Amino acid sequence: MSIDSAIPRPLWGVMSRLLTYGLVICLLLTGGPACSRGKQAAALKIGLAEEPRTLNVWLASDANSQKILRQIYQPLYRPEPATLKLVPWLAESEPVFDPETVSYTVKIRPAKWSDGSDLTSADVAFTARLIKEFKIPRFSAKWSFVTRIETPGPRTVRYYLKAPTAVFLSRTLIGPVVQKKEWESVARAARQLEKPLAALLNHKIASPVSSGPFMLTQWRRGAYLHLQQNPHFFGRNLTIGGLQLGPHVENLLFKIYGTSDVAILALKKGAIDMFWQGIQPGYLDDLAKDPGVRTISSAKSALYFMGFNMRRSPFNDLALRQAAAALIDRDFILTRVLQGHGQKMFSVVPDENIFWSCPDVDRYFEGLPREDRIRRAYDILTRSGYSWEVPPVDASGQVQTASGLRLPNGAQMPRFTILTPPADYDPHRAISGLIIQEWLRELGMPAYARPMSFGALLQQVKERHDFDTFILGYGKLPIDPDYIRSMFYSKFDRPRGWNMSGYRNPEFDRLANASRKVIDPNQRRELIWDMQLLISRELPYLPIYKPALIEAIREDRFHGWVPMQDGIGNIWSFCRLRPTTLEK
Amino acid sequence: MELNKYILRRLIEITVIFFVILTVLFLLFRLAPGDPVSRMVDPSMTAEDARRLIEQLGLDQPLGTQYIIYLKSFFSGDLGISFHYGVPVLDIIGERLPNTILLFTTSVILAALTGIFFGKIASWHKGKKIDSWLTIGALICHTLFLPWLALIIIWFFGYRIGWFPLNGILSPEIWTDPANGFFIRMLDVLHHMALPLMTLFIIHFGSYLLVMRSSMLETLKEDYIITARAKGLEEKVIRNHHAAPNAALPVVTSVALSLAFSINGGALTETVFSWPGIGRELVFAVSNNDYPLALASFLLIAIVVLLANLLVDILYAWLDPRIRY
Amino acid sequence: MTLLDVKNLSISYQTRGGPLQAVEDISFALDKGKTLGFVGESGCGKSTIGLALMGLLPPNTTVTSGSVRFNGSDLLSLSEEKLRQVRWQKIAMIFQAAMNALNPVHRVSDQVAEAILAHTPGISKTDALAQVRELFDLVEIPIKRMNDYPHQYSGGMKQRAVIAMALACRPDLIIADEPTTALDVIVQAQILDEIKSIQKELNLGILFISHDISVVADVCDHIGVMYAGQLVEYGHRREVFESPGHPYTQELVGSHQALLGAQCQPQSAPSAAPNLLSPPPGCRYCDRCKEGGDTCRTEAPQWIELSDNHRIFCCHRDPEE
Amino acid sequence: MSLPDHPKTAARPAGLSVRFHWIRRFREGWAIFRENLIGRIGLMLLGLFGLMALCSFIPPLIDPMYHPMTGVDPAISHSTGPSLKHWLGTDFIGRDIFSQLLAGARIAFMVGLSSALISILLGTTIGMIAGYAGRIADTLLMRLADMIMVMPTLLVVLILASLFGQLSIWTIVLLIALFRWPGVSRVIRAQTLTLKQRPFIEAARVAGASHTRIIFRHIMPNVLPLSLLYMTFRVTSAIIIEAALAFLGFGDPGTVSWGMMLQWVWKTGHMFQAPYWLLPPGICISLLTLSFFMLGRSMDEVLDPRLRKEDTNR
Repeated sequence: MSIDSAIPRPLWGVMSRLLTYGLVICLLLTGGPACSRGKQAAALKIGLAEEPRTLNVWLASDANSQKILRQIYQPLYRPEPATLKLVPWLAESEPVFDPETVSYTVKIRPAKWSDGSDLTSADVAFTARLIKEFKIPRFSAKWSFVTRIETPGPRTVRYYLKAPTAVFLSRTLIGPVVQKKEWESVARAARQLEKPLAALLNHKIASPVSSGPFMLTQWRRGAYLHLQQNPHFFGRNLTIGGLQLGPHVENLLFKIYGTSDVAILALKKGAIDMFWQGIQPGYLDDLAKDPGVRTISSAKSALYFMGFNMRRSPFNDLALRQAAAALIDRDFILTRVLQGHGQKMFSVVPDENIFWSCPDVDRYFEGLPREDRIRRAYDILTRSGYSWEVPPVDASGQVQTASGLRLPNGAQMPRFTILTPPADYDPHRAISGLIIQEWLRELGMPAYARPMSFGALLQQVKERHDFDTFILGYGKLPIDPDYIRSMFYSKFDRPRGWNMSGYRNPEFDRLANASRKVIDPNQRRELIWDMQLLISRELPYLPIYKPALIEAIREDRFHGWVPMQDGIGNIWSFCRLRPTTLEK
Repeated sequence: MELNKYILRRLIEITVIFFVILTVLFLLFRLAPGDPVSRMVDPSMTAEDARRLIEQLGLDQPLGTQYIIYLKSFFSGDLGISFHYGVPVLDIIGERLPNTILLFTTSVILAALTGIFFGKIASWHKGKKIDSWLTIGALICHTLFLPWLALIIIWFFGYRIGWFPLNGILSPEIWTDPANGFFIRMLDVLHHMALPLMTLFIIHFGSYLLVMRSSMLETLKEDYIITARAKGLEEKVIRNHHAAPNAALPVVTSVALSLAFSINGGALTETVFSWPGIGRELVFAVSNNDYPLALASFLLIAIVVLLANLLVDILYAWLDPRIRY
Repeated sequence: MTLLDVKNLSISYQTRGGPLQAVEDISFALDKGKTLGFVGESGCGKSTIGLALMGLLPPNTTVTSGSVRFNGSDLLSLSEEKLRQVRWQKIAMIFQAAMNALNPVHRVSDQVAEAILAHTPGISKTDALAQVRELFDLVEIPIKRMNDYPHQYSGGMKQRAVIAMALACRPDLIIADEPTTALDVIVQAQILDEIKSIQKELNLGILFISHDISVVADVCDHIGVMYAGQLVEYGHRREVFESPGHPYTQELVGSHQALLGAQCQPQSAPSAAPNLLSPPPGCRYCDRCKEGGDTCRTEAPQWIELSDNHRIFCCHRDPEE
Repeated sequence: MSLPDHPKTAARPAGLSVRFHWIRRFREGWAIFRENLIGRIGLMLLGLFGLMALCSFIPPLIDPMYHPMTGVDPAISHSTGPSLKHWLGTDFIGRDIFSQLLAGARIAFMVGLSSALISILLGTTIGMIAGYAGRIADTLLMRLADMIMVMPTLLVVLILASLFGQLSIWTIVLLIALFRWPGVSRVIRAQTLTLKQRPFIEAARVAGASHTRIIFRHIMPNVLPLSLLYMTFRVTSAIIIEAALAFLGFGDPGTVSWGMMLQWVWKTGHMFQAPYWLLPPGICISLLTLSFFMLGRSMDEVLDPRLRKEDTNR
């Protein structure tokens, strides 16, 4: 090894030079704040919790991508904020049903894409055919009963169905419409490939052609998304659902904040006008002190529940499920865990969904104190043949710590787990799991709450069906209650199916099938209510709570947010927000 | 030419280690419960949809086939397509890597330089007050809990006195305004870098100071220092010219050897500050079951650490002639 | 003319167990152009004397008594800054283990030039390097190797470079601390010859410190033998080497000759030196001494003049014997 | 956070005595240690935390509402500041923060000590075997060590935690230990290599001692002090990793660790408005790791004869 050049001295030279640069940088940094004030005042700045996944609408299964894409791709119908009733959006009017041919005819408004071309029935039909041809996940099931799509005129689309289906309007026609020109070539190229669906999903859309109020100008990954007003938006100055549309905001800037804390600080600092993400109630006291910040609590179309595995012992026994239901004190969870921001749930359809939610479901001893709950649960179990070494209620009727619960067949009740998502994913469910564990133990049930990573949890529950109980939630349920069918229909009790509890009841199946075919809403409601009552009695799922959606905004620069179920971040808000003109 | 042989041997070792890590991780990701599809809690997603997606992602193939397919594309320079983002993994890494390099190397270099400087001062005044303060200060910096520190820094500098942006890498307001030139934009990035840089700096600075201090104390006992003193050189010359360059070598090694550990801190910092770098991406990819991206990011980190270790060994041999291979 | 005059020098280390007498009551003198050798096993305090003369004692070490006069001025009372100027200018040092005496990250020529630059105000670097070239000529290092780094030198060359460095400022006195220990015999002989010739040429005083009595005997005019911090025998080279008076010197000389005669072992494997934290009241060598009697353990030894130029520090041997 | 891996001990010559006089060495060490300011501070802090851990059993005995995990104050249903009843206030469901802090100390000690112990046992055994056996065993073990050494422990454990669902606290302890032994084994191996050349090992081999006997009777006592030193550093890294893991939400939800407390503050949005809740766990994590680290550094000085050189012989 020969070394014949001088290193050390040059090395030091480099080091000292670097130090100088460092000092210069530091000086520059302190001068930085002066230039951080932007010149554009017209941009509505929104904080996102995470980077959107993609702008490819078919891949975008995450909430953040959808927040962007909802400004861009528009559906034919959408619910209006006050009543959640569907109103025509891209469509001009209600669909016309022809019982003879079992077809729906939809007229489209005169509309243009952001590139200036007309939005025609060809685009609408193309979107439907694309979904059907590629069997695009999340969409294709909603189109399975549509046999044929025709375009009798440039602004008329006709859909032929196998049979009258209730969910066609409420589920199928609320999907986004994409531009034929944009996607035709993509589809053609994808067809040639070995995996056409993957090719379609992985197609990179740099700048989606928009039919909505905004269009994408720039996405700097990891930093921000910039949307601008779409000059060709069809809804400009129209009044839909009783609301006159704008938009009046020139630019939307989406910034990404990894943690809520920082986003809240940004909001307080005025760096963003809205944090588009539900926040924990813990922030409320602090935000209340800030006059510029307003917090808005909206109902969520959600369901957080405890599920039981009905395929195996011990929770295949209704009495045990009922005892568990008796022990769970929803009030405690609501006041402590949710800090009062949410609602107790008794039916699998949320109360806010006034039309579909059944008010007569069993409320399982609502308002009863702890000790009485234990007595009730004790009664239920004793009647079904359960026994204890030390019973939870002693001879004098006093509640005591129970142990050694035995099943009706005399066997010791085995340990079982309550699977929950991890605390970082959802602290509410993780902590609820822990509290429920303690409650069940008071009755002598050997319960163990086990938070586990979300993916692993779902695999265990949904695919392997290897669990006793779990706590999960649907954060965003559709308004149409058809989902009850997918949750409990016996056909969906299979790996990756949504009937996670393994509930099988021919009576329920009959009701569910019937409810799909009835077009008249009131008739259909009867069936849906019956289904809810059945679930409430048999308890495959025990609905527990749904959290409120708390959102924080600043009103000093923009005003006109439209409150709605699932939050103020709806398209109505973005179409109606106006800059607050400063007095000076 | 011994050195060349040594480098060659090490390179072979590194390659082997690299592929072992690749294989272990590949198996780990595939065998772990959960897959990218099962995470989608959406009642619209039917069982058929899920099966079709799994098939399209190639996850229905037997493990061996999947592994061979991965290796094949790996050698043709294709790291696959991210399950989550739906774009090639290399694109994502290409976007994130420069950010990480910018933040990480700046912080390490700054911390090493200041650490060396203050370590020198501490050792020179061994046993005096300034030494005790510097040492205790460094120990505290070194053991501070990083995420906690980061949050407090955000609160204080970003919010309370508000000198710096809270997080992120740039201000959209500045970057979307075409009037702002390159210089202003770079300044904006540096402005955003200040707080994460400060966090990483504090964490690294302490350890470099301590290494430098003890290394300098060792060096001061060397004969050539006595020679220098006997020569009647001024103390400052002895310290800066004779002792420090020799003592700084172990600091350089410690920078490389601790790289794996520093990367932990880097990932935490990136996560807390939403700095769009590789570390944060890795944490995300893992929790999203995005195997191709997670695997590639981790392999990238592993190869960087491996090469850095090799580089430092070579550099060390080059700088310090007493070491031979 | 007396160049260096040391009287009753004692040095002690502060340790956890109390003060440790590393050097005790040592006196000697050195004339200009002459060589004095100190010999003794490691840890006997001989190197400490060298460091004390340079004013380079570690911080926990103090000169407890005695005086050091160099060219008539008292070295011990000089201020740190004055001392720094005297160093190398007047007294230079050749260190033991020359391998480590050169800084590995600087060129050899720079390290020598540095000494010149530090002590010659106003000299330019070019002039200093010109002087270095002359020095390298003097110690016979090829000029083209001047700008190498220390590790590129062989052991002998390093030692030569260290000697060149010591000569850089034309000092009056050089303290050579084990200058040849790490070298093989042939190189060692070359270096010693070189030192001798340079000494003659420049009229240097040399204080030569070594554990090897044969080397000392080869180079020096006078020899001092040290044991456990004390000087035990002092005298003219020939007298000490040829008729050693102190049993320890006898042992040293004996083992040396035995080595020369090859194939046989040293006469005695040296046992541990006495604990200097609490030295025994009597002779420190008595545990290893073959001639010592009981009185040696309790009675302090005395200086015994064997001749004008030869004295030993012992208690059982009468001068008449 | 790299420091623990490379104290100067790596290059230390085998300066340990052949026969090991435990008591004498301990006394000597203690004498030096006592004069070491940093060591004293470290030990004092450690004592304080030890006391906290011991006291963690007391609050639940006073009143079940002080149970760190399941006890809630019936009168309080949101986070409140310090009061007489709750010295450090309560968390968002009315649990007492002070008793959580005490329980956290217990967990921190448990995690730190047990994971350090396991990694040291592993590292020492592997290091001794590699150093003693040499050849293929050495190469294989050291390559394995290299491989593990380049992995960022936190990220790896995070990946595993994320992949396999929530890990229990003991799995986390084990995982940390499994990824933290290579540094120790390298040093122990170097030490073993020098010991192997010593005459007393040769003598034992000639006398017919078995390999296991040589390793455990002759080599181990000589490398043990070094292992102990490394243990203090491993404790710090284990505590930090567990805390970071819990903070990111991958900890064991059934334990009240300081990292978990921080996660609760963070995830429930109290970060910047409940300093009484945010500050104590963070300060405790930092101080406990600091105290172990200080202890380690001063032990390093006690064990390293070279650092004492200046006052005994020159």
